[in-house]
Amino acid sequence: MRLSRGNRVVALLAATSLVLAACGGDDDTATEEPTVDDTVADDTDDPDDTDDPDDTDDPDDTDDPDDTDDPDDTDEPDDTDDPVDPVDAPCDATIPGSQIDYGIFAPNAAFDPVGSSGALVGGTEIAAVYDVLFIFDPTTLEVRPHLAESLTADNDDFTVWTMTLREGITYSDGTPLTAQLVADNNERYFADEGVRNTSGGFLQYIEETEIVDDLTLRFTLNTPLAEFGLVFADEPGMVVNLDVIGDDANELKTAGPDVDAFRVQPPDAAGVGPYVVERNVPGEETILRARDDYWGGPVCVETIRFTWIPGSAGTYDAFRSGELDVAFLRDPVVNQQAIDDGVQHFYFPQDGGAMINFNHREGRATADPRLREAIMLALDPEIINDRAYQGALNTTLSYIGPDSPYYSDAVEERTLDTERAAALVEEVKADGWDGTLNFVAGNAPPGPDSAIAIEAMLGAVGIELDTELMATGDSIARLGTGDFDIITNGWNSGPGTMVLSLIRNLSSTSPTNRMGYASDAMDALLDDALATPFADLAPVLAAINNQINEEFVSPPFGSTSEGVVWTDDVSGLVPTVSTIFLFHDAVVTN
Amino acid sequence: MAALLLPLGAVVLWIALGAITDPTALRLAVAVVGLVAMYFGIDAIAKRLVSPTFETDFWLSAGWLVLVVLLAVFADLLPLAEARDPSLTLTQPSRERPDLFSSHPLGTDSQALDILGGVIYGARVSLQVSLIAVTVGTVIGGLIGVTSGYFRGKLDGGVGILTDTLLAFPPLIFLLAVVTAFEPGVITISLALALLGIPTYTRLARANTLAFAQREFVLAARALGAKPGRIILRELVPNVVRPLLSYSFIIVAVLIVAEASLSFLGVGIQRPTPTWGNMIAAGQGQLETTPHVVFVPGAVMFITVFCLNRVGDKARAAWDPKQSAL
Amino acid sequence: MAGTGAAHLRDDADDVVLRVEDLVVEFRTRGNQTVKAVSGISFDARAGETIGLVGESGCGKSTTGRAIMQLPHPTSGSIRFEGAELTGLEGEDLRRLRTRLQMIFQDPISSLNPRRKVRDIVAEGLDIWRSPGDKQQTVDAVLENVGLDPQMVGGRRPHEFSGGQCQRICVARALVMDPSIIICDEPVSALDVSVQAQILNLLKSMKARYGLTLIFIAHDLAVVKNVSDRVVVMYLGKICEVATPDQLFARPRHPYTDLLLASIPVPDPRRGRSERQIVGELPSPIDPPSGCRFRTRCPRAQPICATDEPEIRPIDDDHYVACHFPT
Amino acid sequence: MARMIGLRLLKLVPVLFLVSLATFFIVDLVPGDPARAALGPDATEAQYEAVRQELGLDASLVERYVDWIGSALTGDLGNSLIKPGFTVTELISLALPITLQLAIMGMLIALFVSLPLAIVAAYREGTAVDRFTNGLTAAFISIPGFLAGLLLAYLFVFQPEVPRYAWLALGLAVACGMFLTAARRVGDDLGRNVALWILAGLVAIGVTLLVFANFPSFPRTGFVRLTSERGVLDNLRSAFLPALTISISQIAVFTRLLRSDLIATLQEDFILSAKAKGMTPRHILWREALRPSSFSLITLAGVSFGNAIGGTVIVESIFGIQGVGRLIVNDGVIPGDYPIVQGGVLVIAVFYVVVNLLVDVSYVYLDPRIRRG
Repeated sequence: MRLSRGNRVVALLAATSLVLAACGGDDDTATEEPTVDDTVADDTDDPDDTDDPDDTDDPDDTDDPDDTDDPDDTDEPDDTDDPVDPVDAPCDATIPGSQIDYGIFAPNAAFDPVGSSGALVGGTEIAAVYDVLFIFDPTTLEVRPHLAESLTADNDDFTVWTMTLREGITYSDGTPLTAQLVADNNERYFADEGVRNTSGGFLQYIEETEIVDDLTLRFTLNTPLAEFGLVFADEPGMVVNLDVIGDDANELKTAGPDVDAFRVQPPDAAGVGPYVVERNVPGEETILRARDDYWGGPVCVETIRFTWIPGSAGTYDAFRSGELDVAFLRDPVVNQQAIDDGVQHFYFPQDGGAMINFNHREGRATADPRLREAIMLALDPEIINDRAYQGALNTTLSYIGPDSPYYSDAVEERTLDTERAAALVEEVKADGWDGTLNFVAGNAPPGPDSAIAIEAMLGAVGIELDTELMATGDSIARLGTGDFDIITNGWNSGPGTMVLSLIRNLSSTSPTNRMGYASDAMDALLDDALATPFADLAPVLAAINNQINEEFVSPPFGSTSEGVVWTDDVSGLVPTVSTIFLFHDAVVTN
Repeated sequence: MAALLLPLGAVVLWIALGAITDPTALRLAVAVVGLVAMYFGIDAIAKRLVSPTFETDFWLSAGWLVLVVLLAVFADLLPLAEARDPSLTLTQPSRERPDLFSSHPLGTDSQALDILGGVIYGARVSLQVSLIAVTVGTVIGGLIGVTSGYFRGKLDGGVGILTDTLLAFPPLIFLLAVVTAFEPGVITISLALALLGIPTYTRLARANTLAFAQREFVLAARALGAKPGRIILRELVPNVVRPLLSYSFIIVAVLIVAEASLSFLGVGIQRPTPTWGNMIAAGQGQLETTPHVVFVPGAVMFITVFCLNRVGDKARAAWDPKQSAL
Repeated sequence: MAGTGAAHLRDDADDVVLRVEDLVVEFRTRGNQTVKAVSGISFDARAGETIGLVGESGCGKSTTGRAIMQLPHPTSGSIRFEGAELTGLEGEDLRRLRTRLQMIFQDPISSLNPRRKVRDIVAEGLDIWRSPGDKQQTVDAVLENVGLDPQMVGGRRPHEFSGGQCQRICVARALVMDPSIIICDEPVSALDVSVQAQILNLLKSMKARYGLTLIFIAHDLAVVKNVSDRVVVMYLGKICEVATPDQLFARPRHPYTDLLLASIPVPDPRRGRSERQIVGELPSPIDPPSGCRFRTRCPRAQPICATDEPEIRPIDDDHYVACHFPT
Repeated sequence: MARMIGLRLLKLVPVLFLVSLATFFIVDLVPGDPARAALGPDATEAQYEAVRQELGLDASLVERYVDWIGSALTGDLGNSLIKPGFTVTELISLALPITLQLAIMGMLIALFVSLPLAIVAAYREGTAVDRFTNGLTAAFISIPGFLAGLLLAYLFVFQPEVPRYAWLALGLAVACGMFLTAARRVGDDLGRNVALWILAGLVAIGVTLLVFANFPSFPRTGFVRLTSERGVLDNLRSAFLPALTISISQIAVFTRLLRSDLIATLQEDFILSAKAKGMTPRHILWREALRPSSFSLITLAGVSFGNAIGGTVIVESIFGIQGVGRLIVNDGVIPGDYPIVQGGVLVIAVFYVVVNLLVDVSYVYLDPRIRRG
């Protein structure tokens, strides 16, 4: 079996974290939250790492030229145990002139959590400004309090929760962070029809919010939700000081002159995060400056500069040329390239990142399970990988991929059998089907190549595809109108968002179930998943995975990954949900 | 003496294509040296055998163009490996390097499609598109140009403003704007390219018409009672058509590049139908590891454009009175 | 000099086929200036007559010829042809009437479409009008009349012929329409001297055979002398003198005619070249001199010439001049 | 003069009007629904209608055009559909400086290469040098821009040793040429010229080796802004390959024009008389012959500049640079963000028209023959 991506990350990072420690950072003295580096440090004891066959194949892993050139390397073991810096933060105060250049995936639409959508659209920048109530650790799958003090389930079926906020946290204009403010912020997600970001969707399970006291809220849910804290690790956990936007607070989703100004450059008092917006030229650069009164302070890195270079390949090139210290990557080929280059990285595995969806609606040829089965039997992920991803895709024959933290032996793979596929196609054709399916695919790489490969494989078993390549926006619109037989559409289930993304796509009651798929068995499994803590989720997800195969719901062919790479100079990035990274513990040594 | 360069160059080229496998840059360099040597060898032989003023480059260019046209026309009859249907190449190796002695002499692309076949079928598309575009452009642009050049006056002024407007768009931007409005296919791309060529042809035709409209045979025709339509079609068009056509080679070259540029940007004819542009575009992502996917169709395209320009220069010198009068 | 007036018009004659009166042709330049190419000239032609129209280059004689054809329409004035007024005509009527007037041009090569065969060129008029009868036969007959072998030349293109042969083709093209007037715009000036005579003879014989009236435009008085029945001398868009060639050559009355004659090369070396020459440059037709247009170059100019424009008046039998001080 | 410029400006008005009209309506033909593209799949019908109204899609074509062009005249090209919060004007003003820099750099490289090439070719007309130059320009003219870009990217980024050693060979060849010239001059010319050529050769070798030793690496994609804190050198490094790509075809055009221009000038009487007066060839070339040719070069440079602006779309796409061309294609055409396409095309077309006008005017101004005519 392949070693999980997480472990390999760990192996790669081990040495570097030690170097960083030698350079003055001290892991032992880090704040309560483990950072990326901490997880690495913890795992260095793992004996499996040294035996990792993948890693030994890679000369860069063992012989990192940067490391060998570094004279400090030899001192590493001593330094890690040496309490060089016995304070509660990696630095005494903000280091003047220190800056991290961060390459983002797409420009931030607005400095408003309501309009953001994970790290893909501004999540990282916004989280740095507002901070988050909770932090999700993607490696341990734990949700731990950050701005909040605690979150506890008051009953066994996870429907009543009490959240307590940390005491003494105030915005820079003196406004305290209160339970009322958290509740008011939640309301904003319903100010307009439709919730646009993933975690905001969780809020719909809240039936009642009770303000117990200034720092305590009690939530009553209409559905058992075992990991309710995750909601407040994402956008709803970024609490906006609504006073600074005044009466427009609930109007933020609609355009207005004041709101526009707020979106581009929120005042310093808008958030309690480690950073304030110093300069924001959308599309060119966003510069955040460290706040000197951060509650968890001091903040070490003085400025973070977010720049956008279109495309992961371009972003990575800029990273390699030294233009960026941290780069967000989301392209299997580029991500693999970075691994091959021996660059430090943290990738979130995204199950179902590469897949096609069937239209299950009546009247569609793909409503016939025989046809869906035929396609699932014919689609060989390795061919797509070879032809569209240059072999960089983590191919899977199951929805829960081997790299997923939820993978278990119970996960079944779908089978490949072109002869049986061809026979099934013949059968359906004999019933009067004309042999042609409509196929909607993206026109940005690797969309076209992948579409050709799929066309080729289905063509080989007698299915003719009428392929339409279109812009992502257009194909999403087609997904919405249900005008397709087959469409490329990943469900992108990361470690934290796994259950929600499955519900969004598979639940018969989900408004965003685009396939027209409905199954009582699946609905029951999904409810079960919601009520199960992450730690116990693997068997439930395996059952969902097997149900997908059994009902020929849709064939995944690979899991992708998204995340960041960073230079040796940087440490202390904290990964959380939705591929967001937090900067309050970040250090840069340049 | 110099004639020895021909076999020598051939051997060098043979080595480059067959024996050397790595690195690509060296392979390319050796191949170029071989080709240059062969050229000088042929040049020397032709100058001795035919005449000392033999224009080897022109005849080689013309020969290449004839070869490309023949291959494109008779592609279906050639024993080519699969180049258009990826469902037939599922078990074939993708991104095969060129090897003259294999079944894929020029290698395969990411979909395991044969590049030699792709280049030949691509030539078919390039030629189809550019010839349709040139024909439509010549006819429409030519007629507009002749008419406005003959009547002058307000019509001419209006046509002038329209052509100025069309020429005010940078060509590629103009094409992009037009092509995105329609489903890309041979016909739409051809018509978009024709639209691009129309203002140029209009100007050329108008300029030539002005020269001919001064001549007395036009007056004579009017004296005979010919109507304007007849004068345009019988007296002016036959005279304007030749200088206009003399530009066709060069315009075909421009259009081939324009079509390829569209395909390259992903808004032209879509794969797996091979065109030179979309073959090059498909390979650019793996430039570092499999450069041949880009540079084999690229080289064919470059040579074709080069030959079109060479032949076009000669055609223009021979057929365009203004050019030859100078 | 160069004056207006219509004293020389022969209103009494009943066989006048063409009568040009007060013809004015002006062009606009790019700079919005007006070129006064022809400024009110009048003359007439009787059936079977040859009118010679002479003057320096740029005097407006070719413009006059084309204005008669309405190519382009003159600015003002009247042109009566076989009793019909041409100037007001448009469209179909003009097209039809125009065929009765034909032109032969100075440059025979330029006046033949290089891309067409001789037979098609000559037959063009018949094609346009879809004339009844055997087209082939008509074309062959005309070609033979102008001295070309239809079998030999019919299938060939103009560039295969010499200038003289081309001019014969032009004559054939004109004749095929059976015109009553042919305007010959310097038909021989582009030809070799030896060929000139052939073409002049051809024109003469065609005139006789087809009963033509010729307007013969030339800058060379010597050429005009041999073919014309009446000579009209032009200067800068105006008429100076009208007379028979004999009178004109024997006794030119206008100083300009006098100088023109003096500039003809004389084959007798003993006589030597005349001392008298036209001096100075032709004034611009955009801004012609006031009064007599010739005064700026006239050896006899007086103050009155700058103020009063001389009118054409008879000075002898069938001899008219527009000059305050005729010689 | 002023009148002429005025007339040309006047002629520009209908052209620009039609350009704007064409831009507006061509894009209007694009299939797909901008409101849907802007909203994404989760929108309700009510939202959809609201966005349609907000975008003015329910107004008539004429109204929308008038509205659009009216705003455009005040510098407001509308809002991006896909990227909320961005105005098209902002996006273009971010992209335009990059495109301009590439175009200008490309032109400068082209001038830098073509000037000596053309002079040598013209002066040695008919020799092997001339024939080589002709062949080179013919090849350069025939190489499509995207192919040139990919080739340069391949060589400079993935096979950097190839251009590095090519540079070494070229530099040494030039230096050798200089030494040879010096050697030839020893017998028949003044001593100082010999010294000068030797010095030039040494300098050439020095520069060659210096660059060879510190041969810069070039990024495959991305661009460092001139105003970026990373400095001018990084900016030049990131702009070099795209600019070189742009310059390839310009080198050919410039060289051809300048060469034929120089040959024509060299045959004129005043050059003959200069020769007769015993002036050195160098003096004749630089002082006497080059000056008249520079007029046409300026014209050509202007025209090429206009072309380069429109042609950078390819280069920007290859090198992943967010200039106007890529903005139009990647952010406008492909995702269907039609205000970006309209705005971008309009800006480029206006730029193109104005540059051509300036060239016309400067040509009139510079060339006395035209001015008089």
